[in-house]
Order: sequence, then C-alpha cells, then structure tokens
Amino acid sequence: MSWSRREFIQIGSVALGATSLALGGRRSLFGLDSPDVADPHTDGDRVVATLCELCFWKCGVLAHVQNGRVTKIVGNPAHPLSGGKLCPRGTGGIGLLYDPDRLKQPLIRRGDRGSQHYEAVSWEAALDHTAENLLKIKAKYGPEAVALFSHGFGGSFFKHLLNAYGSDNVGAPSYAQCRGGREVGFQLTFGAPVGSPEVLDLENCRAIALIGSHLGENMHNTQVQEFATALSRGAQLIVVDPRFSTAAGKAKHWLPIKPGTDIALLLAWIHVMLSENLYDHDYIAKYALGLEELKAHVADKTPEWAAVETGLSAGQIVDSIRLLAGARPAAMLHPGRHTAWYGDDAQRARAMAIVNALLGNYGRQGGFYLPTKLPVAKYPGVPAYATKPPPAPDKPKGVTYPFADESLAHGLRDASVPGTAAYDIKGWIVYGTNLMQALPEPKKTLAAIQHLDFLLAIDVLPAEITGFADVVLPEATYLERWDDVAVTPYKEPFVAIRQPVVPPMYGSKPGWWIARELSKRLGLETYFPWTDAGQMVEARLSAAGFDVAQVKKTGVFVAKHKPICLEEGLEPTFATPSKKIELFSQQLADAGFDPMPKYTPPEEPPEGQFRLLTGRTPTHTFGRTTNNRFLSQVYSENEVWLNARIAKERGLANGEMVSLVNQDGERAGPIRLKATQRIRPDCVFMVHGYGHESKGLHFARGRGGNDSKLMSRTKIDPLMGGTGMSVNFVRIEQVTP
Amino acid sequence: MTSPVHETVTTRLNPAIDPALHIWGWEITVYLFLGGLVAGLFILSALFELQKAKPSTSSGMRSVPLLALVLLSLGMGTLFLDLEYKAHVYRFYLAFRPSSPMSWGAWILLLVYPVGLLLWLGNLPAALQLPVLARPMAVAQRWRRPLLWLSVAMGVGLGLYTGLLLGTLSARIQWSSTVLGPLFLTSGISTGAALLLLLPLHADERKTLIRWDLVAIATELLLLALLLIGYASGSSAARMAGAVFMGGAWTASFWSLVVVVGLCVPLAMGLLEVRKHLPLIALTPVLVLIGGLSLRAILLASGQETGFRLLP
Amino acid sequence: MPHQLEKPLWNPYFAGILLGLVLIASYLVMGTGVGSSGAANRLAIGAAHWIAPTAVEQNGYFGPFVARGAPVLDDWLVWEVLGVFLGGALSAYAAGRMKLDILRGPRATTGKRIAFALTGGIIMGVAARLARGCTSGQALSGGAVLSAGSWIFMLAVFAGGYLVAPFVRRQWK
Amino acid sequence: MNLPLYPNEYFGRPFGMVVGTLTGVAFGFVLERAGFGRAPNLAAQFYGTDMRVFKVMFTGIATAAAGLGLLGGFGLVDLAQLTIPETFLWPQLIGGLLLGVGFIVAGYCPGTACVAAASGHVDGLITYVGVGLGTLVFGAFYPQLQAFYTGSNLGVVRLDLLLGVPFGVVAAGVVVMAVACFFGAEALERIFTRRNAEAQPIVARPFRNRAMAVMLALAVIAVVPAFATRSASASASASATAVKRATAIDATTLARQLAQDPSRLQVVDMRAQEACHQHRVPTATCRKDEKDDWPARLLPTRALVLYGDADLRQVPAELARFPGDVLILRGGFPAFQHAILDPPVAPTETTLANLTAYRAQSALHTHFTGQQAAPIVQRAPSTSPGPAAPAAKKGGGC
Amino acid sequence: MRNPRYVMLVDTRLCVGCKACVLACKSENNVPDGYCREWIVEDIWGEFPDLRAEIRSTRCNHCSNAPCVDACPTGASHFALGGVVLVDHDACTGCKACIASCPYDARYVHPDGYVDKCTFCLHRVARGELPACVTVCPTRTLHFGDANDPHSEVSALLRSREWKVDHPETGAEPNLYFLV
Repeated sequence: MSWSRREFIQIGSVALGATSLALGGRRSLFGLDSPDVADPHTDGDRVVATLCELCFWKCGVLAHVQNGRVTKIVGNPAHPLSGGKLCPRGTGGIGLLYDPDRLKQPLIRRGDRGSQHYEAVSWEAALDHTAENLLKIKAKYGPEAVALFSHGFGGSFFKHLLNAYGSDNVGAPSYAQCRGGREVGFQLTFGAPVGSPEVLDLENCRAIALIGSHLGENMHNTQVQEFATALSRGAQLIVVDPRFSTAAGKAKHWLPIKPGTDIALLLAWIHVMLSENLYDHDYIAKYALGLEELKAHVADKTPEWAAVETGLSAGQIVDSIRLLAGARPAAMLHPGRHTAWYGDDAQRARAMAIVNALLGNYGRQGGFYLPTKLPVAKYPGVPAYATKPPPAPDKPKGVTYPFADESLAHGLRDASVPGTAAYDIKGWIVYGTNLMQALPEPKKTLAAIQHLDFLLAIDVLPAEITGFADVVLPEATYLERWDDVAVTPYKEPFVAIRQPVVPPMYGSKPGWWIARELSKRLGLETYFPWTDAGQMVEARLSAAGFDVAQVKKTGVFVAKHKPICLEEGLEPTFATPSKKIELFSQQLADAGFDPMPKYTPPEEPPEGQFRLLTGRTPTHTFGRTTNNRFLSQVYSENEVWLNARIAKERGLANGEMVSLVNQDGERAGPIRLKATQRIRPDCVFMVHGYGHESKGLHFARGRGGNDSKLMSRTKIDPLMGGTGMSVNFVRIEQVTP
Repeated sequence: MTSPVHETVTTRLNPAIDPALHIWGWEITVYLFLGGLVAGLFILSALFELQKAKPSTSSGMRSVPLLALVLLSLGMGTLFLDLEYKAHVYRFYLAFRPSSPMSWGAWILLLVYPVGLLLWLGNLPAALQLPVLARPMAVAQRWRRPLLWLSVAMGVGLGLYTGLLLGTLSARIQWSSTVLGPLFLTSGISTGAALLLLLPLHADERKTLIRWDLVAIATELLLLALLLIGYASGSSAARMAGAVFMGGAWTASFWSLVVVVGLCVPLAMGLLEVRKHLPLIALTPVLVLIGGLSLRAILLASGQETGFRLLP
Repeated sequence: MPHQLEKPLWNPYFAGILLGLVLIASYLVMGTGVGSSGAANRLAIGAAHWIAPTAVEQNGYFGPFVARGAPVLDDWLVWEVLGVFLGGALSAYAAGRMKLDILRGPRATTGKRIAFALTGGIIMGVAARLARGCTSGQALSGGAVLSAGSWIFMLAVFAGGYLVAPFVRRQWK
Repeated sequence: MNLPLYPNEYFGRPFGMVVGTLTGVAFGFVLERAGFGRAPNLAAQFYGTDMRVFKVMFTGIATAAAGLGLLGGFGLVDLAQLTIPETFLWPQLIGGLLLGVGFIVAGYCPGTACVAAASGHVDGLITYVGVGLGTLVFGAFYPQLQAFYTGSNLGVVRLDLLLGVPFGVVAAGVVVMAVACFFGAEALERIFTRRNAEAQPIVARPFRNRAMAVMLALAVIAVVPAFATRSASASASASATAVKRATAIDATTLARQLAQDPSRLQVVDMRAQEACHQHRVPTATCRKDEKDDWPARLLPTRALVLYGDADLRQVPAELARFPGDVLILRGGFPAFQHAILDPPVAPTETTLANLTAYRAQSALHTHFTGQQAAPIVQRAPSTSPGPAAPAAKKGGGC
Repeated sequence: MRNPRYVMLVDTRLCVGCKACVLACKSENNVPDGYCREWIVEDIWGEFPDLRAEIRSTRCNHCSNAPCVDACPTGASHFALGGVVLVDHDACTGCKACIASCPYDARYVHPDGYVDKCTFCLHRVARGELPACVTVCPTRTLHFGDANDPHSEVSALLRSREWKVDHPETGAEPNLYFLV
C-alpha cells in the first residue's frame, strides 16, 4: 500500500532524467557551493591545561580559549585520572564560568539573617568587616570558636588560614554525610581507608559486586572508565540495589534488595563463602585474624534466613556469591562511596570489607591496590602553626564516636547551639558547600545559624547558605584561578596543577587572594608569603624538583610506575593494631561494640508511605551544578521514582506533578513523578540537590524537589557519628491544579 | 496487553521535534488547502468550457482564473511564511531535484501562473481590454483550447502533488500511502466546486456543479475508506498510524469534522438539492470547505506524530 | 426551479416521543444526557483563554477548565452541540425552512430584537452556569433520570418565564 | 451486553466524542422538527397560545423516564452508572428562574438558539453568543458567587430513591401526570387561542390520542418490572431467614481473631467427641451428648463458631434458638488443621507477597502450636556444616 | 583506493547513558541552547523484578540511502566525504521536508533558520581526529571509522560482534550500528 520512495524516484528519473542530467545538479551549474565541512570553529587559539572542579575528582582538562572566551573544555590525554576522556560535567565547566547568576561583588548583610537583604560593597570593606568580626570572636571566645565548612580543592587555603588563626575545626559534609562509614569500616578491617580516588583496580577485575553503588550514574571519571573497561573485558557484574540502576541493567545478577537489609545479605554471603569453601584459604591464613569467630558468627546466617529478611531468593544469593568468589582474587565487592544510610553503616562496611578479605583481594591485581604518591612538601618556608587548638566540639556532651577520624560537619553545626558540646562555635566560614542542602535536618542548621556571631560565605554562586551569611565573598571559578598542587595517591604517582584559563570575571577574586588578604588583616601574613597562588605553586614544584615550565604546559607530571600490588611484588601491610586483617575486631570489642557486624532488621515504612532513597545523576554534582544551564539542557529537574504498579493502584500518572510529605510533615516538591518498573514497591528514589529556594539561582530555583528537607530525621552511626539518612519515610500527594 | 512492559526515555528535547514532531503548522495546512482548491478550480472551469466549447458568461466562471491565481498566491504566501530561512527562498529555483516532490511542486507552481494568466487574458472583461494587452490576448484566444487542456493537466498535477508531498515522506507512517495523492486531488475538486457554488453562476452551471461535487464527495468517502482499510490491513506500523483515527487522539476531529461535517452532511444536503429540487443555500459548500480544510489540518497534524518512534 | 412550500412541523407529541428516544439512546450509549449551554461555556472559555491566558487560568471558575493544557474544546458537549447545529440545519433544509433572517414579533424592531436576544442570552448564560445546565442539560436530561434538582429547575424555568412574560409582551405580540 | 456502553468501556473517549456529534445531529433534527427553531413558537408557550414547548418537553421526559425505568427494571441498563446531575437547591432554583427570564426575553433557550442559528435565524445565533458571554460574566463574578454557587449541595438526589419506590413507578407517575397535564394544556390553548382569535388547530386529535395511549402503555410496562423484581427480592429475603445468621468464616480469619481477641468468640466442635478430644481448634469446646442441654449454657454475647469434619451445611436444630451471631468454619476442622496447625511450608519463590503471607501464617502457627520459638521464620533445614543454630535470637521479627 | 564509508558503532553493553557525548557535541559544535544533535535512549523491558535494559547514545544515522537527501528540494542535504550526510546551510530554505522524511527525527531547525544535525564532526575527521563524542566517551562506548577499510577497528568490530541498526525496514541503510 505504501508509496515507495524508490518507485517515486524511478518515475521521477525516467520522466525528467534528461533534464536533470542537462542541469547537472545545482552544484556545478551555479557554483555557489560552500565548503563540504562546516567547521564550527570552537578550537581555541590558546589551550590551557588545568584541573576540573565540577566535582572533587580533579580530572585533567584542556580548556580552549578563543578571543578570551572559553569555547570548550576537553579531557587532558596526559592526565592519569581523565586520560583524555571526560564525564558530562567536565564539559559543562563553561556553564559555570558563564553562569549569569554568579556572585559578582562582595556583599554585606543589611537585614535579618535569611532575609536576603544585602548591600554590595568594596572588597576592602568586606574584608575589613570580616577580619574585625573574626578578631572579635578570637578575643571573646578564643580562636577555636570559629569553624570552617569546606568542600572542594580551593578550601585548602582557608583551612591553612584557619589553622594559622588557631582553630582546627574543619568539617566537610562529605565525611559524616557520605563516605565516613565506609572509611571507618575499612580502616578497622584493613588498617587503611578506601580513600579518594578509591584504591580499586577495577579494570583488571573479573567479577564486581555493587551494593547500592550506582556506577554510571555516579560518574567519577576514572572509576567509570575502569568499570567499562572491566565490562568490555567480560567481567561479571552483580548489583544489589532496590532500584534497577544503570549498572543493574548490565548485571548478570540484579538483587532488588529490601532497603536496610544489606547486612543480612552480606552475612549470608559470608556464610556461603565459608561453608562452601569459596574463600582464599592461604591468604586468610597468612594475613587475617578471627576466621573461627567469623565462622561461628555466621553459622546460622543461611541464605534461606537472609532470603526472608532481604526479600531476595536464596538461590539468587547463593548464585551471586558463587559467581563473585569464583573470580577471586580478581573479584571485588565495591565499597561504595555514599554510605550514610541506616546508622549501622560502619558495620555494614566492615561486613563488606570482610567479604573482600575472604576474596583475598586486598593488595592484589583486580582488587584493592596500594597507592603511591609523589613526595611534595607543603608550603616550603612557611612557619608552623603557632597554637595547638583543643579537639573539635563536634560530638554532643557525653557522647563519643570513638572511630570518627574526621570532624563531623553536622556535629560542628550542632555545637553552635550554646551548651550542647564541649565548647560553643560562634563563627562559621562556609567555603563552597551549601550547608542548607548538604546537611540533613535543615531546620537544625537554620537554628544553629541563629546562634552565630558571624557567618562568612565564600562561594561562586548564590546558594541558599549565602542568604544567611553576614558577609558573602565572590570567589573566582576554577577556570579563573590558581589552586594548590594536586598530589593524588593513585596507581601512578603524579602531580597536577590548576592554572587560570581566563582572568576572573566581574568582581570575583581567587581563593588564595581572599585568604591572603584576610591573613593580612588578622596579622597572619607570614603564613601567606606569596602574592598569588601561582608563585606558591611554582615554589612547591621547584622545591620538590620538578620542571615547572613543563608541568605548566602539560598540566601534569606522571612519574615512573611503582609496584602497587602483590602481583607486582609489593607485600601488603595492614595498619591495624594486630598488623593483620581483622575479621574479628578487638578494637570494636574493647570499645563495647559488636566485634563482628550484626544484623538488625530495619524499621518498616508505615502504611501508605515509602522509604526515601536518594542518589545522583551523571550530569550533575548535586546542588552545585543544578543552576548550570549548560548541563541542565540534558537533565533539568529531578523526578521521584515510584514503582509503576503502585502508581497505577494509586491513580498516579507517569509525569504528573506530586508533593512528597515525610513522617514529620516536611514537604518537598512539586516534583515530577516517574512511574517505573525500575524500583521496588516499598521505596521511592530521587536525585539529590534539587528544589533550590535561593532567589539568586534564577535557573535552579523551584526546579524539582529538595530531598534534604525530607531528611528531618537521621540515625547516627554509633561508631563514627555518620548520619544515616535513608531512614525517612514519605507519602505522595497529588498536586491539584 | 500481553506484550511486556516497555519504558523508553530519551534526553532529546529539540523544539518542534519532541515530544512529538510538529514542524508544519497552519501555514502548510492553508497552503495544501488552497493548493487543492486552486487545482479544483482549474480543472472544473476548464472542463466546463471544454464541454460547452465556449467560454461561460457568468461572472463567477469568468473570474475563476484570476481568483485561482489570487488564492494560489495566498497559498504560496503562507508557504513562504513557513520557510525558516526566508531569504533563501530563491534556492528552490536554482535546482531541480527529481526525487523531491517539494521541488516538483515549486516548479509546477511556477508553470501554473502563466497558464492561469493567459486563461484570464483570453476572457478579459471589456473594461480591462487595454491596447497593451491586445497582442497577448490574441495569443491567449488563439491557443485557448490547448490552454484549457494544459489547465486541466496543471490542476491534476497540482492536486496530486499536494497529496504526494506528504505521501512520499515515508518516515511518517500515516502519510506513507498511495491514496493520499488521489484523496487530496478529489478533495481539491470538491472544495473547488464548493467555492464555485458560492460565486454568481448560471442556474445550469450550478446544477452541473452540484452533481460533480456530489460525485467528488462520494469518491472522497471511498478514498478515505480505502485509506483506513490500508492502515488496518497493513503492517503493525500502519495499524498504529491508523489507530489515531480509530480510537486515538484524532478520532473525534477526524470523524466529526471531516466525515460528518465535511462529507456526510453536505452529501445529504446535496442529494436533497438534486433529488427534491430544494433551493440551493450557501451552507452546503461552506461545510464542504470546512471539511476540506479540516482534512488537511488533521492529516498534517496527526501524520507528523506518526514517526517510527511509535514502534517499540 | 420549483419553490417548495415549508413542510409542516411535527406533531408535538410525536416530536416529544422521538426526543425521548434520542435521550434514551444517549443514556444507553454514553451514560449521560444531552446538553447545550456547556458548549457555549467551553467555547467562551476557549476564546477567552486564547485572548487572555493568564487571566483565565487564574480565575476560580475557569481555571480548572484550562489547567495544564486540559482540552477545553475537546469535550463531549462541544461535539454534541456541533451535531445539534448540523441536525438542525439538515432538518430545516429538508423541510424548506432554511432562511437567513431575524425572527421577531409583529411589533418589534430588528434592533430591539437583537438587543433582546443578546440580553436574554447573557441572562441565560449566567443562569445556566448557576444551575449547572440549561433546559437541555438540566431540565430535559436531568428530569428524565428523575433528579430532584432538575425538576426544581424545570419548574423554576416555567415560573420565571411566566412571571416576566407580561412585561415583554410587546416583543412577541 | 452491559448498558450504558461508554462507562463500561465498550469504546474509548475519542469515539465517545464522535457519538456525541451523532447524538447531537439527532437531537438537533428533532428539535428543529418540533418547531423549536423559531422564537415565536417558543414564546407562545408563555402566552398560552401554543403549549408546544411544554408538550414536547414533557413527552420527551416522560418517554425517556419510562423507557429508562423499563430497561433498568429488567436489568438491561445499570441506572447507577448514568450521570445524574447533583442537586444544588438554591442555585438551581434561582438559576431556573433566571433562565426562564432569559428564555422569554430572548425567545430561545440555549439549545433551541443553536437550532435556530442552524436554520438561518440570526437572532438564534446572537442568543447563543449571549450565552457564551453570560458564562464570562459568571466567571468574572465568580469570587462573589462562589459561596452561593457551591452551597446547598444535596448530592445526587433521585426522586425514586427519595420516595423509596422503584424508578419505574416514579416514571409511570411522571407519564400519568404528563398525560393529565396535556389535557389541561390543550384546554388552556383553546381558551387563549379563542381569545386571540387564532383559529388554527394545533394538534391533530387522533394522533394526540394515539400518542397518549402509547405513553400510558409505556407507563404500565415501566411499572411491571419494578414489581417483578420486588417480589423476587422479597422471596429471596424470606428464604434467607432460615439460614439467616450462619455466615462462613475461613480458617485464617478465625485464627487471627482468636489470637487477637479470644473473648469475642466461642468455638464449638460439632464432631464426634473422640475426635474432638484428640485434636480440636484451640479454645473450642466439644459437643456434649444429646441429653446435655449445652446450648443453653452458651453465652449470647459472644459470636458462636461451629465446625465439623467438613463444611457444616446448616446450623443444627438445637442451636436455632441461639440469639447471637453464628459463624461456620469453612472447610471444617481439616481446613483449620491445614492452614494453622500444620507447619507452614516456606514459599519456593520469595516474592514480597509470598513472604508477607508466609510470615503471617507462621506467626499464627507459632501462636497456636507453640512449636516455633522464632516468632515468624520457619528455617529451612540448614545447609551449613556448623552446629545447629542457637535458638533464634537474631534475625526474626519485623 | 576505495571511497571511505564512515560509520559509528555504539556498544550498548558499555553505554551508561551519562550524556557526556551529548554535551561534548554541544560544545564542540556550538549547538544552540535547548537543541541537541545527539541524545540518549534508555529502553527498559519487562516488569519488576524481571527487567532488561538497553542504553544507547544515538544521533543521525548518516544513511547510505538517505531519505532526507531525496526529500530536499534544493540539494542542501547532500552526501559528503565518506557518505556523511551534511546540510549546506547556505542552500537550505528551511522547508523542513527533510525533517519530516527522517525516520529517526534526527534533524532540527537551527534558530538561524537552516536545518541542522550531526555531521559526524567531519571537520575533525577531515584533519584526522575522531568525532567529539567518540573522544569524550568515558566508557569507550563509541567507535568511529571507515567500514570500507577491512583493517579498521570498526570493520573488525562489525565482523566480530553481534549488531543491529534502528528501523532497518525503512530501507535507508543507516550507518549507525548498535553492538549488542
């Protein structure tokens, strides 16, 4: 029936073939041709090698500049972390640089905190005002009453400033709110944290198990590259996730586990490994302690038992661990990154570490490698800090989290409410982290801010936190400034530098300049001897003996490869008290905790409510990039995922706008509903970092839903104080037109 | 409902392409409608004269060539409005691409003008018979009969082309049907007759036109049935494309506006006119014109949405 | 052309029975009765929305009709009234009653007739919204399914008509 | 076939719209033929000279009501699925009065204005435009009108339900009333026509009589099914009294109720005494021999649960006088034995639903048998080489 | 020497749908805001918990028998080096017939008035580089090369791996292959 184009052409050709031949086509006849290849001319007249800062991973990039404008950002092939490839965010640096909403001038607050009433002032005035307030706090409460909240590479200068000032209270939400549980669990077991970049030799791995880690949506460049390499080499994948994530779509086994029951699964896996002799006998005998205790501990943790707890089938549990263990030692249970889920996260990480120990993969090819790093001295010639500050007041009175090895950001926040901690925090310096979204329980954050004497925010964009600051200082973006020398522990030892691509736009200033100007006013300028960070970088590099010009040209120096695993002749060592892998942890037993991970069933969501799970999208680094118009072209607002069957039962349509209300009546949205088969019926999922309320974020404001608001409740990890956040339940309300 | 659940998500959001293709709007609808109408006018007026072997004396019939040219120019005007790169419109006439109906159409449109102009000149009202026009008029009158035949040919070409323009775009499953050309031609003839009926005509011309219009409407109904049968009996893609009229989004407007308003009711009224010799009223041709416009609008809008994206 | 005389009207009882059958058919097929003012309502809202979108969207009554791209014109009543128009036209034409004119009482002027028609229409527009239907949708359709409100409405219509009829007598008599 | 078609999803919304157009065509055709396309015809209603409007409308309503009553009475159409306008007392009363006013002023109601416009009468078109404008006026004053507009909502009030008689009966009443009114209307017509000296006979008498006969016949027929169904349901309820209070209860429900609130039930084992003594439903008492007057000792405040070897067909004669509720265990004792007393079998497929059911079942099993210390979980035989699991301390409950 | 036939291969086993290619394309080719020359499609089949997924990066198929080239009335859409389908901006009238003729809906109207689409980054290919999307892809999902060269990587992959194309029934002979 259908008219074939071919037939038409034939008819046409027969009828007018002669004519068209005579005309000979437009091209030759009229000679108005444009060149075949239209070049968009985005190659730069100048290319600068620098480091990305769309997330903290610090991939090497090449920025093309044409007529003083950055046209595109591509990967730096010489840099080990990018290898010339980039995640979507890396390309989007131009969206940050040319964001029309950027902070353009220093601001001093004129109205009440939160009223967002500001006056634009000169740098002089803003810095004087800041220094005056910091000196006032120092005089009244001592220097330790000032805390720094920091995220990102540029924070190092402010940490340096604060240390010189006399305080050691530096908190990053990335510890207690993200990877802390994992670090502690692995530290307790292997004597070393997993670190960042994670010390995982993914590319040589033959079988990978992910628990709640959604590589592919979580776009840490190098890791995803290695992950894909492993897959292309035929590595087997097991994904444990309540959601059918991107990774789950590529997995041999997808275990749609009931949220909060991971430890049950892990114990059952250990049970199978021990009972079926799937573990590495020699490795364990040589390097580990506590196998017998472990055997006893998991003796009754059968797959059938775990099946009931986890909602999985016993067969699937057994099959998946057999698959994983079959590939040992080039097999790993990925430790994940964001692990602050249920308040027992350090213990879950312990269980994961134990599985890895049984696989015998620590210090082995295709497992956990032992990273190397170049020796580069910190600020040569700068005097040592004058005062030794007291320990951080980040734990409430009478509570110790004995294994917390970094300051708890939420703890510092809570210490700002007078009388709750060892001493009160009176001043905050907030660098590049939007505490209103980065910390759970935002109401507590608001309350804490009201007790402060002074709040300084240093940022690129007017995130919510800047609306509460007394002084807001506009920092230059990473494309406009020098930063410290990046010395990253990795498979290859290397250093890399960040250098300015274009001069700072508007009235923004580089972080070093801001820190140094403040140091002058605080009487600390001996700690900042270089006029700009470029000089500092040169001084550090030349002190370590590098060819500065070469590093500036290529952006990176990679040293010769050193052995990083047993296969390459490096004997693994363990920094635990016993100098062995501690399957049974005497440290935990001594501190009064379970020496081996114990399973406690999670709280069930009440009728009509769903457990709220959060995650990320590959195109965004949470709230930091949601105002990035370039990146938002492919993902501009988050959605809430709900099982399609449940949605249908409740008369909710895919794509309709809904509100989320949590167990405490906190509300987020309106947010678009994604009714999908890809999630369990008992939970909902959304990407973190949306639902901005700051008036200055003209693009991001009001887009999507803010999950932080729904986290009005946390479960604190008793080992290290991490805030388990997947303990909130929400119900879904239709938004009536 | 036994097919497995299928979810598909795309990140593409190009304006006018996503979520559903909508590149051609009212401009092309009007253009296709007027193109068909003009084709009908050309064919009908020429056939009339050929049948009678002498030019009509009614002012309606005499004004047809000029009217047709004016309407065609209007149509080309809307076509021009639709062009996204208006300054490049001359490019149509720097090339002839035999595989592109659009190219054929551009050239046909250019040929229609002189034919129409000569037809008009050959039958110019006395008031306008200026001395300057004497020579061309003489030519036009001498070649009148061949011109009329050419006019019919041009009309058929134009009418078919408006349908084939869509019909050859096989990526739009709904349009990819051989019926579309004849359908648009028939509809053009029927709307042309309807427009003529609204002009001052002699009673016998009117009578003949009504009969011709009825035949055209009946044929159009038949062709529409063929079109739908074609969808229903075609591949799964064709069935999906046809489904927009059989319970899909365009069902109501298609059946009500095209079939009932534009075809069935005028057919009934026309039959009454012919059989019961009821006095003629303007409503019948107006409904036919509404139906013709709706047919173009609906096929154009719904067809664009029936790309291969429909398929799993 | 022979000019035919108008066909006589149907006997009211016969027309009524047919009307009842149409109504039954509508209920049996669609589960709902017929209507008429609803289409005018939607057409007016559609037109107003086209002219002043925000004002209409923010209006408490109109808002839901146009909320989130709701198909304000793609509604059963709109199509049905289109059919009423066609049916009326067909019938009038077949009966030889189709004629372009303005009907008025023997003593009313054309201008006055138009003013009255418009005023009456506006009053009915308001009334029909208030009562959620007109003589077709409320009285006829609702009455047939024995809705109490419809019967009240119907009696009120006759009452209103008879009350005012003496005052506008000049228009009609 | 289930009527009405559309609500029972015989076709989708789009075709519904097409049906709308076709219905409209028929409606418009009839209205025009009834003479509703001409304002003078309509206005005459209010001057008593031509009761056409009244006659057509009432005949239509009466026919439709009787027809629907008839079809509904025989169960051919589900009256509950028909869209029935809600009653808003005051808005409809005031709205009706206003509409009447508009009617006589304009000479049309909205529907007839449409028909008038279709037959070329410009005044009809103007009226219809006015209706649209009126809508906008209403919208403009909506904030002021809202309270009144949404007030006095009585919900769906159907006269038949209000009066408590079948639809058909009310419909028949409507018909009879209509016929009576027609005679009155015609009498009025004669009076007014005479006064106005218009001598045209408005209705041909023979047809009027026939039409009224048809309607009356319809009325009679409409009533019939109403009575037919009534008597049927009456006889059904009469026979129900014999086994009135013996409702069935399944084993799991019984077990759950016994576990949660044992004081509301009393269970009697109707099997032979030996069998009862061996195994019975926990808390059940065994039936005593014939001489014992055990039924008298039953507590009338508790529901009585009976069970036998299999389904008990009916309540035993000796319990006929028991005043409270009587429940019969479905499937008798074997059902209870199977569902509760036998250890539950772990599901082979661990879906969420399976597990939930399994947990509930094992909880009941544990409750009644005490055989499982673990509250819920039935452990499958351990595959581990280690020693038997220590008494279930971990795992378990949620 | 034979004419090259440029093809692109998308390894659906590796693609994570991160959209790096989409954004790299946008910045390389200066694609206006809100438009894209390539995009990601995620297909999920089945019902929880039995699901199957396929994610692929997709774009213009540069068909060997391109309907858009046939439909273009002015010759603006034409075959260029290696069979790559290009639009000559100066010859395009914006009539949009090519958009309607494309089974993949890969084209769009550039705000400047001409029809635009993927060029396989021919300006880069012409100087020996790979298209921007291929270069950036962190999972090495994308492969680009000359299918007429039997020694090329793409030829080897097409020989060794199972593949499919989108809508082969159109007869357009697409040159975008999906490795499965």
